[in-house]
Amino acid sequence: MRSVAKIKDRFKIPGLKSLKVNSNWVFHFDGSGCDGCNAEYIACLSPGWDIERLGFRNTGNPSYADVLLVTGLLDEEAKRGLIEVYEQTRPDCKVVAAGVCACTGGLFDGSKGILSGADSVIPVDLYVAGCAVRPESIIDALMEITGNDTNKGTPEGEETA
Amino acid sequence: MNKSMFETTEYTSRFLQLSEVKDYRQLVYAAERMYGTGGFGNSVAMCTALEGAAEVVIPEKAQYIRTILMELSMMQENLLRLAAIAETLNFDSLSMMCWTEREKILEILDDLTGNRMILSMCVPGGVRKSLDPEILEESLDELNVVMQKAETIKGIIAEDSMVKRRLRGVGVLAKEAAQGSSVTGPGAKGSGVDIDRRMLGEYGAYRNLDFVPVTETGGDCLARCMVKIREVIQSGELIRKAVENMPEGSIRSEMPAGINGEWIAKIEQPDGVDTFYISGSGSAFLDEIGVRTAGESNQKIMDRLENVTLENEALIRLTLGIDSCLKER
Amino acid sequence: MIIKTILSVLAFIVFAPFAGAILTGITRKISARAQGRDGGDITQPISDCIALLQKGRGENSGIQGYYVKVSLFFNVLAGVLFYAGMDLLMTIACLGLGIIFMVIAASVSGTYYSRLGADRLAREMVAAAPMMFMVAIGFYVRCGSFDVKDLAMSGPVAFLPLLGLFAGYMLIPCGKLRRSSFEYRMPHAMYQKDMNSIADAFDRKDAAICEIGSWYEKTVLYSITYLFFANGTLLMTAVGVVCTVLTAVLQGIIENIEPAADGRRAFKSAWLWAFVIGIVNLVIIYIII
Amino acid sequence: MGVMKIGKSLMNSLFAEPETSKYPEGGLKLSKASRGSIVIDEEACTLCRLCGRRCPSGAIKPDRSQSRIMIDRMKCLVCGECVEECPEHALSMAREYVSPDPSVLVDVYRASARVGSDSVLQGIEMPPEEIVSSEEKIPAVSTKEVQRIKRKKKNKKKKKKRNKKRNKPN
Repeated sequence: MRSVAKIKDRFKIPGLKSLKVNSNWVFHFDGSGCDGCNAEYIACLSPGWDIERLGFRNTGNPSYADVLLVTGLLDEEAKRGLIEVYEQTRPDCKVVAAGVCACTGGLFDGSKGILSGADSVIPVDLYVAGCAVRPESIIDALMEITGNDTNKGTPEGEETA
Repeated sequence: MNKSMFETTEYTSRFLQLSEVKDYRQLVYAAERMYGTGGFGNSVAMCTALEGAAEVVIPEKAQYIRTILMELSMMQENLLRLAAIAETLNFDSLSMMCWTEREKILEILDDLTGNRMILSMCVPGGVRKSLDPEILEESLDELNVVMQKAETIKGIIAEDSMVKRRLRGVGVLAKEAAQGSSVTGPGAKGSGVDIDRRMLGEYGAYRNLDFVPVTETGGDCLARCMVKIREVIQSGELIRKAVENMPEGSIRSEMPAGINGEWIAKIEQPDGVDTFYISGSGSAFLDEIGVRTAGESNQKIMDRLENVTLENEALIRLTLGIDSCLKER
Repeated sequence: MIIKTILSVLAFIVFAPFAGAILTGITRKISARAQGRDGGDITQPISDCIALLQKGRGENSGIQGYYVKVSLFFNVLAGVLFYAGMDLLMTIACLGLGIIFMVIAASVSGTYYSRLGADRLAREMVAAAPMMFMVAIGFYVRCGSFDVKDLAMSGPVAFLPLLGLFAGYMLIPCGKLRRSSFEYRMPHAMYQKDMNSIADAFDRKDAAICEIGSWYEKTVLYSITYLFFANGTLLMTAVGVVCTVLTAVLQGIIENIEPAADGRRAFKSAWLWAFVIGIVNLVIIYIII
Repeated sequence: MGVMKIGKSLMNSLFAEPETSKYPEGGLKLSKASRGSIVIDEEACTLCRLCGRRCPSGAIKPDRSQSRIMIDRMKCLVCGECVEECPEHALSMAREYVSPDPSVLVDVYRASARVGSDSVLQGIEMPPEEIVSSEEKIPAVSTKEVQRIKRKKKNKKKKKKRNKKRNKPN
């Protein structure tokens, strides 16, 4: 393999790494929440919003993931599971905490056995607000964390009545 | 109302612990987040219990608004269950069809109340704000589109030979077994037992909307799925009736500072009947809260079903709506 | 002659993955559109695979990496034999070996879902085997030899007399290549949309190689459908190419027509269809033509 | 022959326009009643702390000592309870929702100089003191453990570099 690397350097052939490809893989970790944010992320995969057209792909293996999406209320079992999943992800895999319960524990912060948000377990890169987080803000977050930014949250054009 | 009736039910430890820190007004928001997709029903249950304990009668218009929003939230939850069932059968196109219909109903809820699933519209003593009449008219013809699509989905579930082969005769529950047990919702309606909390008219404007609960006689998974899709169509008609004869008037009545007394409220949810028991002794912080969700009461029926194999077990739990509600909040 | 075969073999090795990826992309796009979704663009499988390769090798690469590479080798070998004009039976045998090594790779990797997927893939292959050999026998009866050279260049078009075999071939590969035809996937959570049960426990690079292997396999299977139309003239090759694209579109639709049949019924129907239609068609050819 | 029952609707959805919304390009469609985020009119606010008492999740915290109001955007359920309770109508509901943020966004607003009376809070019952400050609140994972996880990921990278160096015959 080393000879191939040498040839590549001499003739400056753009290696596979430099190709900019629009395909990001998302791994969805759901704490034992009220299933609201979980249903909203699945709504993103369903025909209503369909993030597959934007190049995102849902995967079941954390080592493939570009983005680790954490939703729902985190308690003891979720903490063990989250740490185990986080250790399998790649070093430059970004973490997005979607929903008020995943960001700061929301309404149930301070309850017995409830962790106040995902940042008390793993380092989080982006927080998304909203109780039952809206699919628009999930798409905003995914687009922003993978580098292609959008018109964040500001309504464009006419607002429907 | 002796307390021993509730010794068997398992209190929600965290819900009870929350009630020490939050007064009854804030607890309605916690009740709403017991299971997010069908949250509005739980907030109506909690508010009915609070109003009952404080002997407060809420205005008629608030009852109508609650009925409309409850039927809309039941429609989207039933469609979510059907999408999950079609997912288990690997029937992706039917599952995606249910998701698109659910998306349309969520848009209506978003226009009416500002939020998609957890509406925070129901407050003790009535409703937070009244529904905008023009948006209500627009959403009615949007509902017609959803109702037609629900008819095609019903046709697919009823006649598709492969779906019938996978669903018929699976997890059969006889009518006598259903009557004798604590199963409610599609589990009971699927086997011909027509119990429906909405008929008693304790909450909402169901007294003036005459309707017959949906029942099927098969008793198996196919009958339960048919009950779910026929309930979606029935909710559409109920909403149209409620919108037509919605009275005018105030939407909220005064609630006392503290709750003195106890009350049980039972609300019909897409998976069954949710029971809320509250008791307070004059202060804003309640003493006793008991919650028995639909999933729990349906759980005890699993050993009375026939023809349950390892392969279909996940399917049966979905049609009965057993593991839909995670109570440990 | 030798240069022509070497050229066609080299063309296969270079262009087959892209052709297979585009066909997979067409199937994915059509099945998304049939569900009302606006699926990604046609070249999405290629960018997915490149994204996986860019991420380099993971930690749990174990022994399944070798089996996946061997399976890729046999899929490529099947294509090489086919485009070199050699024996059709050899190509089908190599395809079978490709799948066998994929099954071993999936069952070696140890997690529950990949073992489930391995069992599913093995059943699919056994269910599809009789139909494939029926097709080979059909070609042999029609023009006297198994070699792809003679089949491609011979006179009358093979589509009409072998119509039954063509329909059977359409159903079995569609059934075989359809992701969920025999799926026993038991979702522990009802929204578990991401368990595709074969490449799930693989390492990143092995999953990409497995994907490329499936592209090669898909091009070989589609070029067999192309063989039904080919008789050397330019017009028929164009018709053949159009028909292979149509089969990709058809698969996108067939995948959504009905839920997964439980294993036993789909297995019986595949064998029943293969023998009844195959024999009836062969008898017709033998007597009439 | 009910096998192809879904075929008809498959066909029309195949040729019809897909139902996905073109969200990032098509701009954000907000309904009139949309509850986006809470906005404060700093002049009208008299720091009477009624909103802090009514908030179900404790997201809005009026602070009299430094005369400021802090709204924790990542804890606010946008339920509208504080907008309703404010006697001075200083709070209102904006329609744009809070966009994703790399940090837990807490907006701090300067309240006006005049401080309102405490009479508003008279009728409100405060939660019993000893329960509010209950210690058995689960201590969050100490930052050391989070660092440990980060370090563990870094040594993995170093280990790879080391193996590369080791099996290179020099």
